[in-house]
Amino acid sequence: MFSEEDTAFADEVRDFVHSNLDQDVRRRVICAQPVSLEEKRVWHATLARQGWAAPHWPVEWGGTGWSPAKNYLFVETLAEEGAPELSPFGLQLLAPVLIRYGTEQQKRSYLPKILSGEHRWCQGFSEPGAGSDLASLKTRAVLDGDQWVINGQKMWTTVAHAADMMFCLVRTDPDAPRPQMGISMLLIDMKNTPGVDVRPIMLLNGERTTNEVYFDNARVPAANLVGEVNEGWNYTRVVLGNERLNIARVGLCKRQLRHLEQVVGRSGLSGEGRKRIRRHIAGVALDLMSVEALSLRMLGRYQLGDAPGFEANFLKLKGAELQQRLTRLLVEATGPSALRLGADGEDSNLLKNHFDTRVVSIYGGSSEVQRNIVAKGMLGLTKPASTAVKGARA
Amino acid sequence: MFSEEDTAFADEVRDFVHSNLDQDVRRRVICAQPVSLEEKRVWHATLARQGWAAPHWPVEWGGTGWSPAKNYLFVETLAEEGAPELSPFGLQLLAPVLIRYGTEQQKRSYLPKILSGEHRWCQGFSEPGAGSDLASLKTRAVLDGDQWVINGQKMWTTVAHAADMMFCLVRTDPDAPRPQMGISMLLIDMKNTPGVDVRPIMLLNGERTTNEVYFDNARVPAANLVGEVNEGWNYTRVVLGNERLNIARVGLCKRQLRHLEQVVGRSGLSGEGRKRIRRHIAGVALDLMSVEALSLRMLGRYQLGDAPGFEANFLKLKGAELQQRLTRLLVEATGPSALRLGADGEDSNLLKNHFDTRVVSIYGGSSEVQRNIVAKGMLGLTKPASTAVKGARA
Amino acid sequence: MIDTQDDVRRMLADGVDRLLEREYGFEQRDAMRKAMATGQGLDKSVLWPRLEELGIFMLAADKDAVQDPASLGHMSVVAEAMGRGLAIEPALPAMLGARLAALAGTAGVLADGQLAVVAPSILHGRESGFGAEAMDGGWRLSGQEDVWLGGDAAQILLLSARDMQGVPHLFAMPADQPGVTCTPYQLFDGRGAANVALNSVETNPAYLVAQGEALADAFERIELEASLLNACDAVGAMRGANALTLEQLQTRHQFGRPIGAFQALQHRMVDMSLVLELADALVAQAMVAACNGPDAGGWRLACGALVRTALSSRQIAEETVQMHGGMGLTEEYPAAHYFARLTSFELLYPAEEWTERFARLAPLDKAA
Amino acid sequence: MIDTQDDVRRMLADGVDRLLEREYGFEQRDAMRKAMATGQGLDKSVLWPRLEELGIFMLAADKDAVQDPASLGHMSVVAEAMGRGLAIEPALPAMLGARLAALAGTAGVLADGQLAVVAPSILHGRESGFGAEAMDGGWRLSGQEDVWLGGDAAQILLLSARDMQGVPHLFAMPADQPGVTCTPYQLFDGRGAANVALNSVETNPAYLVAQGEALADAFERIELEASLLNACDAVGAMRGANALTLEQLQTRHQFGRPIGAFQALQHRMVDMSLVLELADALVAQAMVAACNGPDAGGWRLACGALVRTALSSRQIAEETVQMHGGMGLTEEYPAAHYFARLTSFELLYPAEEWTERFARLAPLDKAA
Repeated sequence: MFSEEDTAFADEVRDFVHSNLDQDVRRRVICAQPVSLEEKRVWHATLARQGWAAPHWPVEWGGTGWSPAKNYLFVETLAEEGAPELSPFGLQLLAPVLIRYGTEQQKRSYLPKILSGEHRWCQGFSEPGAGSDLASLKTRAVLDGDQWVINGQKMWTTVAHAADMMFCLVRTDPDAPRPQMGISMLLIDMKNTPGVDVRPIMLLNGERTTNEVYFDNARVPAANLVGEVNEGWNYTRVVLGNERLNIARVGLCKRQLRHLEQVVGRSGLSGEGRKRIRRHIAGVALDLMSVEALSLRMLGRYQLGDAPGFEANFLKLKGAELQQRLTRLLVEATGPSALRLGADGEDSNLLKNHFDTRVVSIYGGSSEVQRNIVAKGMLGLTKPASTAVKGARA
Repeated sequence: MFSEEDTAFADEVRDFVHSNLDQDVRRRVICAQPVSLEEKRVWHATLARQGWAAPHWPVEWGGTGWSPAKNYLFVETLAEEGAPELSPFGLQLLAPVLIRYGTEQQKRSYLPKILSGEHRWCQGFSEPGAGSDLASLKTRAVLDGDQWVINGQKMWTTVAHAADMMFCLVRTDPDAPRPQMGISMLLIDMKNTPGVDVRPIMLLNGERTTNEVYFDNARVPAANLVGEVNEGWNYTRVVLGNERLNIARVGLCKRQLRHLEQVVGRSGLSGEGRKRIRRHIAGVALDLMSVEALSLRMLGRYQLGDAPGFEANFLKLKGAELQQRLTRLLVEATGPSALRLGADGEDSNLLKNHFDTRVVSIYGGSSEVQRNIVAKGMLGLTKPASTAVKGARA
Repeated sequence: MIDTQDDVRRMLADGVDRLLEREYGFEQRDAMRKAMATGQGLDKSVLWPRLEELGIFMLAADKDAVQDPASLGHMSVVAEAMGRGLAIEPALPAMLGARLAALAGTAGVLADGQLAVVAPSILHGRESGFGAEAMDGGWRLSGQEDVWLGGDAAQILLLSARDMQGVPHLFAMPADQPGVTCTPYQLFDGRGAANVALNSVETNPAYLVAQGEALADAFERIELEASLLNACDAVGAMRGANALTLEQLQTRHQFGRPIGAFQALQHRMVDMSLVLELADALVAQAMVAACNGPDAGGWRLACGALVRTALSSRQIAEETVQMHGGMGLTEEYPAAHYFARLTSFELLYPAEEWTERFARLAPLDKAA
Repeated sequence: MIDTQDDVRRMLADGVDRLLEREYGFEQRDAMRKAMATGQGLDKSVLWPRLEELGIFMLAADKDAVQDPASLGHMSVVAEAMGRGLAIEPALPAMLGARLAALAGTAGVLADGQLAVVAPSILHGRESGFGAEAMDGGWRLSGQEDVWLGGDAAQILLLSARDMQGVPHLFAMPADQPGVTCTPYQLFDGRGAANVALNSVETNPAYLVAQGEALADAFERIELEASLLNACDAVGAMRGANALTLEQLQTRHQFGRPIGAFQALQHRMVDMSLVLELADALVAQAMVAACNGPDAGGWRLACGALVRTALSSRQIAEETVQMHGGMGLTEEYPAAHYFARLTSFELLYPAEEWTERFARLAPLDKAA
């Protein structure tokens, strides 16, 4: 799968993390302790200086021109070694849309600041009645002269409270024959637009990571429309289809697995309890192998020119399950003191971290939505030729 | 739950089985080896002589007048001790319908022969296009003078090839506004009716236990209609609602569990393999406890006058799962020789028996149908008052 | 819940339910959880006196109560309501403390309304973390045990320590005794707990409640009862979580229909209901058996009840959050709170550990 | 299947598929299964010569083939097709027999087209059930091993026996040698097998294939390869079962719609497809690694491939029958046959046993 050059490169990435990432930040990432937005910004700048902030972008905008295999290894190695994740909204989700559909002016204005980390972006997609069912979104935008006037409400807007900008789906034609039509994508300045109100949604973990955003006659320049009016739904597909190659988060799981093994290795567990947890760890490790095998197969086919198919949905589903099993096992291995809430010591907050991981089967297309998509493809849209033997009654 | 009299009675039933059931038949029931129809008839006659063939019937027709608790204990104790199961079609399924809706003539003609075991009945419900969806059945019956003329096909007709009689659902009004209406129940003499053709359906286990039955202008007397014409669907509910108290088959599971424990106890399994199987056995034993607890709760409520609710569906679902886990564990405990097909020795045919047990989540309302029924009741027909605490957004 | 015609129990159930559902809504109770999170400790001025009025101590501690098989059932009603209501007050630890004192034959050692909390080693049948050294007119105690549920608010610590000869002693130690370090904290589910360390604490002889091997009976009984009462709390929480999820399926719309119209979710909801009913029925049966004390049959049923409740709790906790989507993670909606409460239970009473314990209770070889 | 541009492999795949799908349909192949059930033994006049023509022995036995990493991949193509096609002919045992002779450096010991079957103890890495005693000009062998897959049709038995000094010897014993009792029978999945007992069998010295500790390498390698090839058979059967079930969902109607319109069944079908793809991808990866021989990395991947394939097989076997309803139990429809085939695999390679084996390969303590 990987050439010698590829694996040498992975070692280079590994060394880079060890040499350039603050050791305490790295420790906290590994133990799932909080890392501040500022600390993440420092790491973003470090990567940007190396030219590694957005390797998958076109070279002209600051990308690296690496092969898919190198891109894959880069992302998984960073995660495996405990690098904080950079916010995906600008780098991974918006940028490919801008590069493909944005005006020259938009590209020149936004891409460099995304690359450097100067601008933090958030994504205004979900609404109270439109989570998994995005097409039913209701936030309206009406063109008034050279401005769009926005009214409505977004929900589950991650880190909106700390964002400079939002890329936002709005309904621009309420009379479109199908709900997917009549949606446009607008760019909104979150710091300087009157009528934008960001209110926290507090999670049980006690953290404010997500928000409701209210628009009350908020006005943005007409030039902030991305691409064509009423074509936003198509751009959404580009957003949601992005970065599928690393969707299972194999590197993250490997890091969690290694951490778990170390915790159990150091723990006072003995006898049946130790055997039991080791059985479970072995089970997750084996399952992770199969997820990695499928990821590599998808990567291999991608390099031959095949777009990711159902594998991407499978890997999203199964990757979420693995992450949840791993955080759960860490709780089990730790015992009752994992129930403790508080910031002092590695043991505490483990249950909170496990709880946080429940979100991975909800966001970015819930596990239910993933199954619906595959079922639709398997049962309806495509009609696969049966390769099974057939009986007399078939 | 049970009085001292009840438990003394259970002991009496236990003794009766040990004293009156052929020991080799009992051994074969316990090891899930074949028991012939003739051997079952002998046991039926033995129970009938004792007055125990149909304890749940009204006393005037040969029932015992026992309390629900005694009836429950009787059925579970027979199963637990390895008594062959009597065919349910006449005793359990048809008889309650006949007693409630049949003519005096029908009762006097059929019930005594069901009680004695002289007549063997089969049930003509399912059709090729109407398995779980009974209401869509197509077999037609038209009244021609004083005879019903039947055309069509039944399927999955258990033991039709050895049956004297069939109770059969037929469509008598094809224009009824709803498919459930326009269905009637007819009694059909399987030995002496021209135009009835019974063809085997062979299962992979190599046994002919079920059949297709074709009707080609088969004629039965008008007097063989049960109850009113076009009211057959209502009688079906009586049939399907029967014997819900023993639906989880706790006694059977206890017997299987004890057999499994003995097999493992005698086996050469050691070390991790033995520990592993013991963990699984403990898991099934614990689960069986909860199924028994729910069965007893349903029995207790029934004695207070409550009809079985969702508990019956839950117990059907969970009872099927337990039976399947138990036959499966027997295979696992035995190892590769369980794969062997053949009649010599306890080891052989174990995989076949496990395969046979797959049917318990398919027949009598598949597990999918059970879940549909409960879901409909929980989500739609009844609107349960919420007893949960409610949040601001609820 | 236990099928019962028992009027006391029904009145008690009505009383606790009314208290937790009508008089103090979820928002009010949750405000207390948040207040505790800011380090203020448990506010015992609001719900606590009302729980005392309902007689929660008397249920457990009264000498007659211990003899009365019904008393365990009465406590179970309170435990189940606390779980369903997501109340963070240490009613269950309080009842268990009073109960243990009564079981040890010395209920009077506790003053009225004193919150005595039992050491986790006693509640979980483990070896004590404390040792006792006899000294002039008393004992000197040292050791540590972690995660005392309700320990943050405890006035008395009921703990066991063996002396140099290995004889167990039960002490009722004031939490503010010099040398006692009681580190309070909050659990993820909002309830309070503490770690307790004793550093050469010199005890007043009056703190000795009882001693000798006879304590083993009381300890085994409180272990059995505590585990089943915790299971009742979980059964209550499962009932609350299922009702909440059912309501979500009925009222939340997606793709133009209530999400309960989707069969995959329907079937999962049915399974949630199924596993709750199994747990509820078996916990009730085990509770009735436990009234006869901790004999082999009682422990068998208790193993079944704990394993089933742990497995059901995990399934219901995870499905409740998943079927609520993002809303299932928020602080202001009960779904996540149920997740936390149920996960606490099943981590404190791990299904696999209790399955192994059951396997040891009933060795196969006997059956052969 | 292994991603490949390898022309030989593709032609082989096309050849076996054409043979099993077009030239000999399910009904014809099943007639052979039924014939065997009547005690006639395996009919080697029909499919067998065609499989030989395809070169199944050469793939495995040719000396060059053993050196050629591609040969294992070629065998995997045949194994997968046999599983998908539910063929009962012992192609896999035959390939493994030829392969072991080649691995032991003595491929020539087998005559062309002779069906040599390897003892289960060798294939499963267990201690041999046979012992050898040196005698004038040969050995005297005794012992027993049960469930030799393909043993019913074997002409040669490849078995290992230690002599009195504990040195392992590999013998190629004619199945009809006096003193050899070969009890043939059919498995539930239709394939043939045998139990083999040796009662003081006096062997010709020519039957000794090889001896000494060097055999350990060949044995470990054949164990690894046999397990992965059996997994390929299961992957083929899973692919067949999934395609059949998908077709059932698309074509069978209930309540006025194709049953595939029901979301609960849809989601379960998706999960069946998911677990197949995981198994397929990992088996392929493990197969590539196995070409380098049985090193630690190869065994790690093999453990993963076997565990995943066993778990996936069980899920797909059970779901295939359940979603077919009554039809899933009948003899004339392939669903039940897939159930049997897949269950055989996962009972021969139990997921839990291989998980434990993996845990021993990679002790935690090293990671600490």
